[in-house]
Amino acid sequence: MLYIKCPWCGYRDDAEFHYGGEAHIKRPFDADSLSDEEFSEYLFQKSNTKGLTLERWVHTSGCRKWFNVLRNTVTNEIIEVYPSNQLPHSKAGKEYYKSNWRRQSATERFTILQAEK
Amino acid sequence: MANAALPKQKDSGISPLDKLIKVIGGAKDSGIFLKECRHTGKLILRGDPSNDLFMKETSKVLAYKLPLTPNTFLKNNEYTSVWLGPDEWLVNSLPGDESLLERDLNIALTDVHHSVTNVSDNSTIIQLSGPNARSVIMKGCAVDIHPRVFNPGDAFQSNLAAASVIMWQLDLIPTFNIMVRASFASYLWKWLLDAGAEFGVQIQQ
Amino acid sequence: MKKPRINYGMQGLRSEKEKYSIFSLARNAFTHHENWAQAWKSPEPKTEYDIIIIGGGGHGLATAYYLASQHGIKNVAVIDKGWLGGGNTGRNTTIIRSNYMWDESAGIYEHSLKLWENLSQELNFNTMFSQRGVLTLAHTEHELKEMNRRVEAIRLNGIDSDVLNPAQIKKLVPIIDINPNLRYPVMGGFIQRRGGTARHDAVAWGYARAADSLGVDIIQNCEVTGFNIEKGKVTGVETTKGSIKAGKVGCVVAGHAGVLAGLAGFRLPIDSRPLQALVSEPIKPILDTVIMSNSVHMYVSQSDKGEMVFGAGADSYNSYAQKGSLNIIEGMLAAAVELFPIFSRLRMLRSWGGIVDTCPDASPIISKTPVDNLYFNCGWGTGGFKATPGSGHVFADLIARDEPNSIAAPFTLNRFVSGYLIDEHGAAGVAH
Amino acid sequence: MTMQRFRIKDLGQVDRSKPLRFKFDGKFYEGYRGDTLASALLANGIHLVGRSFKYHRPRGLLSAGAEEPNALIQVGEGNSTDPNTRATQIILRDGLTVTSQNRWPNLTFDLGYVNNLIHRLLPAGFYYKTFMWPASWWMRYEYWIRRVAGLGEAPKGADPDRYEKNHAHCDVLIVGSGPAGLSAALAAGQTGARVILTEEQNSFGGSLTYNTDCTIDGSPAFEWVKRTVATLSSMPEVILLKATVTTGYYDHNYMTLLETTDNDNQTGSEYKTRQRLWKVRAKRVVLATGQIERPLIFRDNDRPGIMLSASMRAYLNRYGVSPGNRVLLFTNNDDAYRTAISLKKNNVPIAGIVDLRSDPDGELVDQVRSEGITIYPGHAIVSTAGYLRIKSVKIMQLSQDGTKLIGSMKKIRCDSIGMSGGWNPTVHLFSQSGGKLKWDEELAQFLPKTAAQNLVSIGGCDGTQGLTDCLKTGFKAGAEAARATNNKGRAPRLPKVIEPKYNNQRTIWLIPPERANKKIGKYFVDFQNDVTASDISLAAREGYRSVEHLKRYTTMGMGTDQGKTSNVAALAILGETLGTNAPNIGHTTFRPPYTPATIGAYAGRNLGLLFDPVRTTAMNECHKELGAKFEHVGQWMRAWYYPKPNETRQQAVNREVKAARDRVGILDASTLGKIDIKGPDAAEFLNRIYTNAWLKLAPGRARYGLMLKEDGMVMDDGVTTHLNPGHFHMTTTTGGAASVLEWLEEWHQTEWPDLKVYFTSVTEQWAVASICGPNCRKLLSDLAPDLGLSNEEFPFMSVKEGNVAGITARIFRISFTGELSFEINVPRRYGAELWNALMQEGKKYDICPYGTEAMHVLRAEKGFIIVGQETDGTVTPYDLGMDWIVSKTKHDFVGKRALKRSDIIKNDRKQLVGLLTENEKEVIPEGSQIVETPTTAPPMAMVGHVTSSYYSPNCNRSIAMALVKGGKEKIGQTLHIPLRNKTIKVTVTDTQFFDKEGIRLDG
Repeated sequence: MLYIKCPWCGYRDDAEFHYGGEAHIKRPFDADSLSDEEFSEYLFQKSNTKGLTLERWVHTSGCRKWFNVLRNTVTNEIIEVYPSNQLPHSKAGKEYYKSNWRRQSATERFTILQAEK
Repeated sequence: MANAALPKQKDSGISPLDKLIKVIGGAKDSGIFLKECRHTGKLILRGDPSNDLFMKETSKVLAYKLPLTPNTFLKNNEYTSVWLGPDEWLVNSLPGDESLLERDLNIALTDVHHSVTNVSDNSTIIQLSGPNARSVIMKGCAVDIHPRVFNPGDAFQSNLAAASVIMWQLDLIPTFNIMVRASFASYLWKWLLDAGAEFGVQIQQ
Repeated sequence: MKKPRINYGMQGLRSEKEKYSIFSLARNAFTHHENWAQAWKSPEPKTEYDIIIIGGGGHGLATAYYLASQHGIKNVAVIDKGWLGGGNTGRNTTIIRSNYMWDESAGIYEHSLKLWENLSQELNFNTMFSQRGVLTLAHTEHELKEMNRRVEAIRLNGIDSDVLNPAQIKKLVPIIDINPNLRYPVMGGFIQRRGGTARHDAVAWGYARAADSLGVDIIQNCEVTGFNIEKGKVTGVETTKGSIKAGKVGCVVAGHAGVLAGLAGFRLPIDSRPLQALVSEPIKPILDTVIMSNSVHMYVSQSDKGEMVFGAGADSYNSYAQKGSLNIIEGMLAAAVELFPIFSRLRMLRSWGGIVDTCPDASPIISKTPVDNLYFNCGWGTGGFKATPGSGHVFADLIARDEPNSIAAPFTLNRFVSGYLIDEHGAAGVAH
Repeated sequence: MTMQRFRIKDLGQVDRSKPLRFKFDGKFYEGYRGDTLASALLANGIHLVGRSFKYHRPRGLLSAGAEEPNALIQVGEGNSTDPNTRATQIILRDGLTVTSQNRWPNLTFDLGYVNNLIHRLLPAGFYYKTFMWPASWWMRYEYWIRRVAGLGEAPKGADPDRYEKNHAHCDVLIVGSGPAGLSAALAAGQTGARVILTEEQNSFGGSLTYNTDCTIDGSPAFEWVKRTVATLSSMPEVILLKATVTTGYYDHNYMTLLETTDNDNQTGSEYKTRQRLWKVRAKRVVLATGQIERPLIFRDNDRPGIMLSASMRAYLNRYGVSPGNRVLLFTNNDDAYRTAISLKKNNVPIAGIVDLRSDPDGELVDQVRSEGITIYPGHAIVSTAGYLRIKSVKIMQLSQDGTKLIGSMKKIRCDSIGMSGGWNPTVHLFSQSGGKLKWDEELAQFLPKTAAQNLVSIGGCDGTQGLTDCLKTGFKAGAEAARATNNKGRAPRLPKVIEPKYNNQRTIWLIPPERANKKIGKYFVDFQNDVTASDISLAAREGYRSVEHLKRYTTMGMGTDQGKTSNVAALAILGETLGTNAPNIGHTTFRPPYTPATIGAYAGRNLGLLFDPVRTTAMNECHKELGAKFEHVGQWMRAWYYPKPNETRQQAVNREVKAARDRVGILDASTLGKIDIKGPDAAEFLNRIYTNAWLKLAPGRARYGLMLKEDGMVMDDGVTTHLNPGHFHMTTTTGGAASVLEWLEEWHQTEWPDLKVYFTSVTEQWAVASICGPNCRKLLSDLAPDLGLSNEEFPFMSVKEGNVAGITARIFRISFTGELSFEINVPRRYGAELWNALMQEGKKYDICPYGTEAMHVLRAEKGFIIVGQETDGTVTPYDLGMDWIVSKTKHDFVGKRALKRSDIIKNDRKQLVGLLTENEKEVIPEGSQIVETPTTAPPMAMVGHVTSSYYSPNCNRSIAMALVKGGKEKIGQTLHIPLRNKTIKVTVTDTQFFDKEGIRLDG
C-alpha cells in the first residue's frame, strides 16, 4: 500500500486516491487541425516509464484535489508531490519533466500566464 | 429562484437512521456510546481563501475566521466549520438554522465567486464516544488518530470501513463526530455496532 | 467469423532421441535418471540469425517453435534477460478459456484453445491442460443480461458455452454459497466446459524443449540494450552478450513492451500495472471447476497439487515492482469467503505480483511497427496465458510473412489511430 | 491418558499447575499450559507426527518453530477445523483435538508409502514426461493425481469464528523479541517513542527462552527477558504482541501482523476474536528476526527422532521435555555441544557427538570433553536405520577435503538425533521489503545488503553472533530508530553478559556416500516436498539451472514451510553440481506471507451484511410496505416492480406500464446523481463538458445533455437545469453519480482552472418522486394548488419551486417516459412523506407505483437510451442516432475530435435501431445476437445485438432496440435472431415505438 502525501491532507494510503495516469499531458487546443495519427498520440500513447515517472493522482476520499507525483515505478519510491498547477521542484523531477515529450498541460499554461500578468 | 429552504420546525422529517435505531440503551459502563445527531444543519462552502473579501465576509457571518489549517475545525456555540480542502469547508449549524446561515452567507458573498450548498440531508452525523472509541475507529480507518497527532480540534476526511466519512474530534473522552452520506448511514451504523460489540455499546438518544 | 486454415493435428516432436513417455521413465529409472538429456541447450549467441525473438516467456518460445515447425525457419534465437518463463508465464493463475464476446477476441482465443487441446502431445511435454470448465458467475439482474449477450455471441461464434442456474451451479460446485440473501447472490452463470487450467511453467519448458529440438537457440540471461536500425529497418539487437544481427526481430516481452518500444524509438498505448495473485496451502480436492466472478473481482481454481489459486483485479497505478497494494488482496479474499465460506480457515501460502501491459481497449497488440521488420506482440493485459499457443502461432505467421493473417489483423497498432478498438472492458467486466 | 514420560521435573517455562488434556489421532494425552502441541507430544514420547507429501515417509518433528516442515496437523473438527497447522505453533489448550493428515488408513501404516517403494519411477518432474497417452485420458490421470496430492482437509461449513482488523501507526516497529529485538524495544521505548514489538511465538525472549547457559548482569538471561518485558509493559506507548507473525512487508513501511488472540488465557465471549490482522504503518522498522538452523543432508536424514539441535534444546529448556533416551548429536559447529551440555545437565543419556570438523576445539568442546561425552571428530553419518523412529546410525570418517568417506563404518544406537548444519539468517521480511541480499562466504549465509526502505536489520538476521553483540546492536538500533523519528533519549547501559563462545563451522552441504557411485537411500533437502539431493542434480542435468527453474521443476521450497530450512542448502548443492557457488546461483525472492496466514483474517468482518454497503433511498420503507421486489443497481437497492398477490413479474410490469400512460404512475427516482454547479462560468463549463450548446439556456429552463469521454464514446447523460443565473442542477445516471463529479473536478482542476465554477454533490440531499401520465398534473395541482401547472405557466423542460403537500420542493417538468411528467425533489428527510402524500392523494386517480423495470419499458417505447444498456463504452452519439445533440459549431467539447477519426465516421458502424418481431407477442431475450443470414448451426456472422427488449402493453406488441452494423441503412429490412431452439425473424425500424409525434408530453 503506497503512502502518498496529499499536498493538502498529508500522508494517506493509496486506497484513498485515484490514479490519473501520466502528468503534464498537453491537450491540443486546435485538435481539428491534427491528423488522426497526431491525435492518437495525445489520446493513447503512453510514456509508461520504467523508473522515474510524473503522474497524476486525485485525493478522492479526501480533499478531491488533483496533484502530481514523481514516483519510481520500479521501487515505488515517491520523490516529490506537488499541486497540479505547478512544475516539479526536485532535480530529478525537473530532469524528467524536461525529457518529457509532451509537457505543459493547460493548467500550467494558465498558471504561467497568470504569473506573467 | 430562491434556494429550497427547510421548514422551521426543528425535528420533523425522518433522519437516515430513524428506522434503524430501535433500542436505546446498553450497559452504563460500556466502552462505546453511539448516537445519531439528527438533522444537524450542514452547508458546503466553497471559495478562495486567498481572496481577502471572502475571508472577511465569511468571518463576519460565522463570528470567526474559517480554518485554513488542513485537517482541523473551528467552532463556536452556533457554527462548526471543518476544513475539507483548500477551497472547501463544511459548516454545521444547529438543526433548522442552516437556511438562515445559507442566506446570510450568500448575501455576504454577493460580490465574491463562491458557492454555498445546503447538504443537511445529504448525510448524517453519527457520534461515537467512549474510552474505546479510538479502538473502534482503528478497526476500519487508516488515518493515525493517536492522541499525539490527533486531538480535539482535529478533523479529517477518509474512509471508515467501506464508507466515505468526515470525522472530527470534540473532546478528550474521546468523542468523534462521524459524518456519513445518508445511504451509507445504516451500513456504517451496523458496522460500528459490530466493531464495538467486544467493548459493549450503549445507544443514546 | 471466418475460419482460419490451421492444421490442429499433432506435429510431433521432431527429434526422436529423447521422447518422453512412461517407457523412457522406466528405462531411465534403471540408470538412476543420470542419462536424461537437457530439455534445452543454452548456447552462446551466434553472430546472426534469420529471426530473433526477444522474450523467453510462453508467447516468445511458442513463436519460435511455430516459426520452426510451421514456417521451416530454424535459424532463430529466443533471448531473455533472465530465465525462461520468468515473467508473466510463471506468475499467472493459469486460466484458459475462449469465451470472449467480440468476434476478434473469440477468433484469437478460440484459435489458441484449439492448439491447447493437442499441445502436450504436440510438444511431447505434459502441460497438464485440464479442461475442467470455467464458470463465470452473475450476481445481479444487470449481469444476467450482460451474460446473455456474451453467451449468445460466444455460441454463434461456434464456441461452447452453457448457461447454468444457481441449483446447477451448486451441483457442480458444492462448496459455493447460493443463498439468495447474500449481498451478491449467485443468480446464474455460464460455463465453458472446454476451458480450464494448465501447468504454467510446463508450457514454457515444453515449447523451449520442442523449439530447441528443431534447432532454435535459447539464450537466457541476455538482456537487450538496444536495437540496430538502419534506414528505418531493424538489422539486429545489442545485448549484454554483444551485438546480434537479425533479418527480423519479434518482441514479446509482457510487462516490458513499453520499455523495448522506447529502445526502438516509438511509443505504445500501453500501461504496465501490477496484478496480484496468491495460493493457499494445499488441501484435498474441493473445487473441480474454475470460478470467476467479475462483479466482486475474484477468480479461483484448485491446482493439481491442492492449492487454491486466487486472482484479484489489477491495481490502478503503473508499476514495474511486481507487487501491489494489500487492499486489493483483502477485498478479493473477502469476496472469496463470501462465496465460499469454507475458505475462511484455509491459509494464504504465497502471494505475488506480475506486471500486466494493458491497452486502452483491454485487447492485445500483434502488429508491425514503425520500424520495418520489427514486430511487437504485447498488451495482453490479464489475458495472456490462455493465449500462449495462439499468440505464438499467429505472431510467427506475421513475422514469417510480414503480413497479419485474418486472426491477427484486428490487433494492429493502427486501430488506435483509426478508432477501431476491440473494447473488452465494456461487456467483459474484468477481462482475465 | 498416558503419563508425560519425557517431561523433566522442574525444568522449563510451562505451568505445571495447569494440566491440559488433548487428543491426537483419537488418543488422549496430557500437557501443560505453556506447551505447544509439539512439545506436549514429545513429552509423551511421540515423535512420529506425519507423512511426507510425495513418498509418504514417516516424519517427526524437525524443529520447534515456524520453520517446521514435517509436523502438519489437522486441528479440530467440523466447521472450525484447520488443516496443515504446524504442531510447533499450535498453542496447547484443554480439549484440543488434532489428527495427523495425508495418510491412509493411519499414521503408522500408510498405504501411500508405496510411492516410496516405486520412487525410482517418480523422479523430479516425472509428471511432465508421462500421462500423455492416450491424450483423452489426462482428465482421468488428473483425477487420481489430485486425490493423492493435497495435504489436510478443508472445513465442511462456514467458519464460526470472528476475525478483526486493526490499523496502527508507530515510530518503531520491531520484529522479533530475541535479545536483539528486546533490547531495541527497550532502547526505543524508554525515549517515549511509539513502539510495537512483535513475537511469533507465544512468549517473548527468542533464543533466551532456551539458552540457559547465558547470564545477564549475573542472573540467568531469561530473568533479564522477564524484567525487560515487564518494563516494556509499563510503557504506555509500547505495544507488545506475542503469538503474532509479521506476515508481510509492503511498500512504504506498511506491515501486516497476524495476531492469534484465542489462546487459552482468554475468556470466551460471543465476540471473541480468533485472530487480528494488524496493518501497521511504521516510520522505521527494526528487523530482529534471528536465524533458522539448517539440517545436515545425509542419507535418510528424515527419520522421526531426527531434529535440529537448537530445537532440541528448546524442547528441553523451554518446555522441560527430553527428546529421548539416547541422543546422538551431529554437527558442523558448536551448537550441538551446547545442546549436549544441556542434555547432560538434565541426565539425558548421550550417545556422542559426530562432528564434521576434524579438530573441534574451544570452551564448549572442552566442557563436553570434561563431561565425558564421546566426540567423533571429522566424522559423518553415513546412513540411518529405523522406520517409525530412528534406531541407529552408521558413521564414517570424512576425508580431509570432505568429499569422501574413509575408514571403517561404526554403528551407533540412538533414539533421537540433534543435528546442526549452521544457520540461515531470517531475511524473509528484509527481502519482501525489496532489499537485496549478499552472500557471506565465511558465515556461508545470505545477509541483508542494501535496504530499500526505512529499516535496519540487527542481531542474527544481520549475521550478528553472540548474545553480547545482539544486545549491543539492539540498543544501538533502538535508540537510533527513536531518534530518527523525533524522540529523544540515550541507549541503555550494556549489561554484563556471560555466554559460551562459538568457533567456526565446517560447511559441508551434502554428506558424501560411502562409495562414490553408491545410489541407495535418499538425501532429503526439502523435507515436506520430498526433494532430495539427487532431484536437484537431475534438474541441473536437464537444464533447469536457474534457481527458479530448480524450484519449480523439483517443487523445492514450495511446500507450506516455503523452504525455510531447505532453500540455502538446495542452492548450494545446485551450485556444487554446476561447479560454482551459492551467490552465483542467486536466490529465490521471498514474498508475503512469512508463514501461512488465515484467509479469514484478511477478509475480516467484511462479510455478510458488512460485505458491501447496501444503499437505500428515503422512500425505501414505502416500497417495502407496498410489497416491492428490489433489484441491485450498483450498491443501490431500487424498487424493481410491485407485484400484487398472484401476479407474475410480467403481469405486474404490464400493469404498471399501462397505468403510467393511462392514469398516473409514480417512480422513486432518488438515486439519480445530482450535482450542484455554481459560478459565473458554469454555463461555459457545461458547454465544454456536454456535446450540445449551453450558453443560451435561460434560468428556469432545463436541457438534456450527453457527456463523452475524450475518445468520443458516450459516458453519461442527464438533464441539467439552470436554476438561477450561474447556478445549475445537474443530474447524472445512478451509476455515474460519483464518477461524473470526479470527471467535472478533473477537467476543472487540470484543464480549465480559469473557469470560475464550483461543484458540490447533492445526490442524497434530494429525494425524488417522479409522477407521470395524463392525471399527474391534476394530482400535483391537488397537492400544490398555487403552483400554476399549465403548459404556459410551467412548460416542458423547466423548473419551479413551491410547496407540495406542505413540503418545500423543487419541481422539474422533465420526462423519461414521454408522458406529461413532473419530478418532485424534496429534502431527503421528507422523501417518505412526499411519497405517501402522493400515494394518498393519488388514490382518486388510481395512482400506480412503478419500478425500474416499468421505467425501462416506458422509456424504450419512446426510444430513449439508457447509458450502460444501449451503450457499453464503444458507442458514439452518432451510433445512437443522436447527431442532433452534437454541436457542429462549438470550438471544443470533450470527445469532439475523436468523433472525426476514420473508423468512427464509417457508415457500417453498429447503429441503434428498433426491431419488431414477426410474432407480436414474442419478446426477444435481451442480449440476443442478430444475423443477416441464419444457418442451421453456428458459427454465424453476427451483425449486432439486442440492447433492450420488452413487451409493450401500450403498443400491444413486443419492442426491441438493437445495435446493428450499418443499421440506419437497414431500416425496413428483415434480420434474424438465432436462439438455441428457434430463430426469430425481425424487421428493422426506427427506435420510436409509441407516440411518435410526442403529443403526450404536454398531457
